[in-house]
Amino acid sequence: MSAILLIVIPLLAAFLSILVKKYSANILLVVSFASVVLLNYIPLEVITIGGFAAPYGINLILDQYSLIALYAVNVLFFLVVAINCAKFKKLSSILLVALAGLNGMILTGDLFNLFVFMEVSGIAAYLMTTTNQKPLATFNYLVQGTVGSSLYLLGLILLYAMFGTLNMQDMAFQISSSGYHIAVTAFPFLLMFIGFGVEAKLLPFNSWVQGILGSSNRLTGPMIASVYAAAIGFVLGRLLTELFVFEGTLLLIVTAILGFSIVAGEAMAFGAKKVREILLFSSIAQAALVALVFLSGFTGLAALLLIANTAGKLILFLITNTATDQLGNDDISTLQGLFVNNKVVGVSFTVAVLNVLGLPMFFGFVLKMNILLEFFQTDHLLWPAVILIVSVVEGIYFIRLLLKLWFKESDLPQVEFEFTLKYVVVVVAALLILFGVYTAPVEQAADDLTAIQYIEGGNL
Amino acid sequence: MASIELLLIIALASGFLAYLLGRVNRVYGAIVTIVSSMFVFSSLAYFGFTDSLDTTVSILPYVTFQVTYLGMFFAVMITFIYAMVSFFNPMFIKDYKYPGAYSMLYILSMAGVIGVFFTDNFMVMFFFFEFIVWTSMFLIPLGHSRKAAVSYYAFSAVGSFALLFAIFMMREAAGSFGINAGLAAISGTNAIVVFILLIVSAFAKLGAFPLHTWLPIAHGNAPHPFSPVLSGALVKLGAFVAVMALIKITPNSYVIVALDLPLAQYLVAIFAGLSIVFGTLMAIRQDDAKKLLAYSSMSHGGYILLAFSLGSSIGLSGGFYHIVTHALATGAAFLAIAAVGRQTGTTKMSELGGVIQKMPVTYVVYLIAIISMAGIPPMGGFISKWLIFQAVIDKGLILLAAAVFFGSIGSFLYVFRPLAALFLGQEKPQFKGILKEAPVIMLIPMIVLSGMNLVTGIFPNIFLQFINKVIVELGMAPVVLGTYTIQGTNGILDPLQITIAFGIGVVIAFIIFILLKKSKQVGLMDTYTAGNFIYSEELMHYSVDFYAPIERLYEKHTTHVQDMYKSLENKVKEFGNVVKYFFFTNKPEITVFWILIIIGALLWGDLL
Amino acid sequence: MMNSTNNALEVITLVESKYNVVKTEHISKYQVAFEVIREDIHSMLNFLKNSGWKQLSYLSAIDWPEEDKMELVYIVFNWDKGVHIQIRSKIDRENPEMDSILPIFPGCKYYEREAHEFFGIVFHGNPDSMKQLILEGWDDIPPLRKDFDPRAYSEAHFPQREYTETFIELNQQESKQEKRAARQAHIDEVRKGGKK
Amino acid sequence: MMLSMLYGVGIAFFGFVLHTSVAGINRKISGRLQKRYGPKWYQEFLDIFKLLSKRATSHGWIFDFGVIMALGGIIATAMFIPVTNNFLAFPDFDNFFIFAYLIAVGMLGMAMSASGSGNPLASIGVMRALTTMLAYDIPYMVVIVTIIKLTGTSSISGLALYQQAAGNNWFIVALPLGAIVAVLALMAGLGKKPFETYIAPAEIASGPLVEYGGKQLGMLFIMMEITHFIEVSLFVNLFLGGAENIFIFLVKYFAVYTALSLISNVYARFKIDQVVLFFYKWPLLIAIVQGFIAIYLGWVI
Amino acid sequence: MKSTKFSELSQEQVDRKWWEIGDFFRRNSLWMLMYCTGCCAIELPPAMTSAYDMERLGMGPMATPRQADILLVSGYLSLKTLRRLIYTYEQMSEPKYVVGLGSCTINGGIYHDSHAVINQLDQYVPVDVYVAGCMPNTEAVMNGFVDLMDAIKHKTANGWKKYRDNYDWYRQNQIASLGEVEVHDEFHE
Repeated sequence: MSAILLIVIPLLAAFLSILVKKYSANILLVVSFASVVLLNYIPLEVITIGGFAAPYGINLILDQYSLIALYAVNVLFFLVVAINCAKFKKLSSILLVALAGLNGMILTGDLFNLFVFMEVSGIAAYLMTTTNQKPLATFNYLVQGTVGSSLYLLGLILLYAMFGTLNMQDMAFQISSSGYHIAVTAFPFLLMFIGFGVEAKLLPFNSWVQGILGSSNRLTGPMIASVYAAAIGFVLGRLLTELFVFEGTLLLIVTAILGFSIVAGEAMAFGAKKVREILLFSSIAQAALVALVFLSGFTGLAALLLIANTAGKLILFLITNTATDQLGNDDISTLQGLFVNNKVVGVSFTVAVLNVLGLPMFFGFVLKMNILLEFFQTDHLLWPAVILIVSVVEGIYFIRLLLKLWFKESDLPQVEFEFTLKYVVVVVAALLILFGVYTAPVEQAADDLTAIQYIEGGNL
Repeated sequence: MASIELLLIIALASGFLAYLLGRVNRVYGAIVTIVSSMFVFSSLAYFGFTDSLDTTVSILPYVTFQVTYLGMFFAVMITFIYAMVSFFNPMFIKDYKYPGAYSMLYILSMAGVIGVFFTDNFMVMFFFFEFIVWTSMFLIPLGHSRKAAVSYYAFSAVGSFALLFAIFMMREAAGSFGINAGLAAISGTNAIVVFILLIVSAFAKLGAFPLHTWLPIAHGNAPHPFSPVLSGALVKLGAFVAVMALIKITPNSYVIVALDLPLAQYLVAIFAGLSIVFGTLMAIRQDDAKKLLAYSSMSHGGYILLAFSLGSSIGLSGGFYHIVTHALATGAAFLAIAAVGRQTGTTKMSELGGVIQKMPVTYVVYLIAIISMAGIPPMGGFISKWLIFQAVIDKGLILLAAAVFFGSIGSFLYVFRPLAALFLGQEKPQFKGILKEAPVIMLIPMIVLSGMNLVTGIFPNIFLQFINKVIVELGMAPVVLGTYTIQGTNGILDPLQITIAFGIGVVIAFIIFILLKKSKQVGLMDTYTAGNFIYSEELMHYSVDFYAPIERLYEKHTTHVQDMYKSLENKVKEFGNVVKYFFFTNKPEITVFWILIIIGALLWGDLL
Repeated sequence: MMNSTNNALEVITLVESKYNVVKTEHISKYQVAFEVIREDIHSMLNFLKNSGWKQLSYLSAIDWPEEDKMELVYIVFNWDKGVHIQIRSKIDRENPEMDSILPIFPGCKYYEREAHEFFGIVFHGNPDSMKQLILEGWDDIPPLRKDFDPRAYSEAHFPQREYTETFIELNQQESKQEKRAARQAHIDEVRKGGKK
Repeated sequence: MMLSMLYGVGIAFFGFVLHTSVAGINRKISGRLQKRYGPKWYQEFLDIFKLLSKRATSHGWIFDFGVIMALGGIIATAMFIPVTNNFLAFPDFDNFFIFAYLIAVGMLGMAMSASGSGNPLASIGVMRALTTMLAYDIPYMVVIVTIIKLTGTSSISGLALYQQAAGNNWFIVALPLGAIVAVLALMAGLGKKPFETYIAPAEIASGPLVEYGGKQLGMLFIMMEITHFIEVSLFVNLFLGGAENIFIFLVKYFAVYTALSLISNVYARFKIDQVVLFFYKWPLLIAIVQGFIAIYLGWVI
Repeated sequence: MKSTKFSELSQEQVDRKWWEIGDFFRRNSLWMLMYCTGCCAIELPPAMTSAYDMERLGMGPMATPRQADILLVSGYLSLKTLRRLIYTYEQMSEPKYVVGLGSCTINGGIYHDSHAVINQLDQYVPVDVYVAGCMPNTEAVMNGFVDLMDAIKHKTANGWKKYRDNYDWYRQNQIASLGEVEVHDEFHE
């Protein structure tokens, strides 16, 4: 068993599904489930492809970190697909390509290879978003995604010119041992960061988000906001901890971007009138928060926070988009009273929201406390203050939303939630509560990820 | 021996049990709340006062317990209010949209109370603190208004997060989350910051000026039985935080020599005084009886804060005793109003009148409650206010004394208004014949609370002796108590004597009354009307704009604080819109433009 | 106010030029009276209101049993010129009816009610005009009609004190007796409603 | 205990007799000032006993109960009054705050009973009375706080003894600004002319008392006489150094009450918001200035 | 001589004694509700102020019928006023007295033939003292009050008892003249 299967199987299945269109949905379902199962049997190792050793050949790194990332992405992917495969049969092969791309992004240890996988998954995403029936938004996404990739590539070219390597660890080693002034690498790093920023929804580079998520359907909403966000987040986390060296003005700029992203995201969500807008703006803030935590070096917590957020977002977008599909629009006034007759779904939604807010009894609370604790222990008093202040704003609009959805006297919206969806959201919500109460494994995992982050060969 | 952990688990479990039974029949769930809260209260009180609470933890992770007199004081009092109010639940449960959830959240929030007050760990305390916030937050919208829950959450969140920040700062100083260690370890500039944060938290929870706007909205719109819990019990969490800040932390601030009071404490006292005055003025002009009581809670919260901020043991005991008496009085008053609200369907004074004709017991309960609330002997409120006056005068704080007396006299005004407009006066025709006294199950807690109001007024030493233990625990000298007397700084008080004198006075008056000729009974409508024949009750009932002459003097200045928060909210929205305008367009070139700007910033800063 | 005599004269010329005035009476320099036909009243009041007579000072009636007419009197006042204008119009006595001037002067509401109560005039268009205002529970013909006999009413309704001895001594002078008899005869005549 | 209670009842009765006589004499004095003959000096007794002898009307149990509570509360308050240094029922327990708040029981009883009559004019009267109380009590209390802070005791007899021990340095002299405020507040408390908005017979038909007649009114009159006794004797004790013997007390009492009556004779009535504005403008300012200079600067004459 | 002087008094006698004591207080403290219906009211200011000083007799004006002892009807009574007067009279607490000023209350005076003014007050409420004159001068008014005091002393001021005992008769008269006594009017509904 090798990690490469995670990339190869979906790719092959994608071709297969083009050939047997009739069973494409089944193939998709089976493959996505298989890759989750497969993860249990793959040993942690570094795989060299094509027989060339690390700095020269391409290698895939499967360490603790990427394993967790793969679990998160594959499970989320499977859940989204399981709910949607019947309806979006035509997209099966694209989804399989996307899965291959996402797995590849997480696994690869080569910066150029990363670019390739990013493009693969990006193209899959562009194709997926055509189902939103908003061509202009898709076009925007396409243009911006391409600009982002180009910037990444540009930065990479500069680095390659300087250090002559494309391998992540090798590059990092070269940079630390070369003795170059920090300013030299700052420019390419910034380019790469911006390139990733486009995909990771960091603030000034993410104008596509409103168009894509604001009109997303049941597939694209959870897929972009949850699965893609998880994958990109993990990759960005790896880059931030492993490769990028941010100091001086660059650090200032990056933290300013992230801080601004957090504050502005919450402020925009505060003023939003549509449910999906609220969710997408809050996910902008959360993405920036995750990046900030990665940047501060609390890798384990950041990874868990990413999982918690994306799991929460999965529930929120699934429920919202199902309701929106059936009701026609997503104004709060249209959706008001949604949960009066759908209590199970409502409770799950509530749990997801309270989890995002970080209220006790939920997974988010544990993570939030630990993150704040870490910040305090490293004497960063500004960030906890910012996080807590925006939490108040976040709380206000989410609670307002929740109450609207729970309370209405008459003229209730009629929405049918099918069994699979209910099952999925309940399970995820139950997990969020479970890890909120039973905190030992969470903290253990966070410690593990921070301490023994990479397996031998992957570690520097 | 009773394990606190066991109690906590029983409370949590009975919460879920209440939900399940509530699914079967909503009344069963409500009955579970009675049984559970009575059980928790009685075991806490019994084992607590016999010093046999067990703090060992065997099941729950991370949770550790300690028993302090301070925590026990709060926990017993708050669970008592919970237990009393729970008797109202079966009668109201049918009105709620989500009855099972109501019963569950009611018990869960009570379980949170146990957790907050018996832990020795800040993190656990904060956990339960927030736990109470979100459980109670979902209880409020079961009443009238959804917005109420939002503003409740917003201010609670401000309070909680300020507390959290302070907790982390103390943890940094002490190296652990231990409450005692943390409070002891903090010093220097950090102490000032922590002090401010804790005070902000206390103000937000107590609803003190200027963090009070949630209070009338939440109390006024919560379900009728939950308003007394909010006002009598949960608001007192703020007092708990205030004790930590004002007594246990001594920030190194400038001491005002003339007042013999540190500046920090004095500033808190000033804000407390503002709360008293503002709460009083606002309570005077409310039409909804529940909102009126909510503003009175704000005013009384000011008393409590003021008493704590004076830093003398008599002030401290006054503050603690005021917590007790106000909880009992406001609980009874809210319950009485809740009973009226249930029987008539409204709590607006302009729509009610003459309720006493059909609900005399409720009236008497309310009367006793307001006598206590206004600080008139022989009820508990007098004793606590007397202690606070002693402390204020002892420091010679003229301005604060003016505020305190303003609140005290002003409370006559606002508590009298429901009495006159709602209970007394003409019986409204729409309630004639259909209005009945509240059911017995609702009268039980009201009568018990009234009895407690009397006991706190006649035999305060029972309570003050326990409060003395709390004060000693906090490191202050106890208040000198006789068998029946209380020794203040400038006088002695003998509540029993006053009560006996009052009794004798009433007996004399009664004898005079009974000896004289019997009066002729006439109806309420047979009153002096300057000779006009008036048949409609509305015209003969004075209840709208009751204090119009005095309201006129300040009515233009009542919304400044709300306006401030409203404009803050608008600022946030505007900021969001500005960001949206600049970054979220349908034009990708804008994004490219921003990228260039950022790169330019980098190049301009470092490389060029 | 400088030349208010002229004002009054101006009013006379103004009104006479526009309306068919039956009779004009220049009472004083501040008072003018016009007698018009009842169909003109509304338009005339409207016209006067627009010309500055904004205040309806009074509205009442006079009973003329001899002529078998009921005379309505409207008094309007101009605050700028200081001139009162009376507008009089005679209507049928047996069945007195008039259209309300409520749309022109809303303040006429109570005057019309009073006129209805005391003279029995029906004002069409005033919704309250039939309600009682001053006389509570009146059960006789309207009391200010001249054929109403107040003494008879008083004797019928209110018990009179009966004196066992006479306290009043009337003046028995001849001349006064005659005058008294004449006055009594006139009174009796009027009370009979002018019908001999 | 029971003995001092009886003693206290005696003081209340003494207060009733004393004030009723003094008020009657003052009516006579007012009459003479207005070039009238004036009523008999015992006219007030006649009025009260006449009322007690009449057959009253009652508007329900709360109407009667409120009256009993009012009279009972006031009798209880009067029991604590120290008349002279030796003529007092509860030495050491005559705390100022007992008077300030126990007197409110009586007020509350009366207000409750008045509102229970169902007459809106009564509620309006109560509203005006409470508003006036809110106006005059704050400056008065500030002055009292100053005195208590200076002397360190809040016992009324203790305060009187303090002034006597200081060589009859009465607070009316020692704290002249505070004394002005106290006089104004006392006038408002007694319902004397510029501040008697809540009675206002021509406007609201004597306000809270509108529905009373017969024995209830008689009992309220007794209550009012005792209330006035309490307020005036508090002033005597607080500002005029109390009394060593009963004769001095009578002189001081009579002087204070007569002076106030004479002042009130030449005034018309304020509107209710004028009362509030008046008291929150000058008396409150003066009281705070007095407190400030007396406590923090120590300027006591 | 037996020493059981007190026990000999029957309950009735005791009541009478108490009543006499009460009468002493009542006649020395007469509070008036002034129903200033007509022109005779102009005689009251001199009666109250320094010229005649009513207060020396213990008399004074009161604001409401509940507190008053005397209902002072000063002048003519229109039908409309009479209804209010009866209502007010019934609100007064017993014992209560009525004093009628001027000839209008006696026989209608100059309004004897008016359709709107009643002629004889004592047909509707019992009058204890009449003061004749149109209008009576102030001495006569004062004298009327002194007469009332005498009447109270001699237990002849029993109008309120008469009203109670002959209520039906009074009521009948009231209805005969007024139709309905307690009318509805649109301004107080």
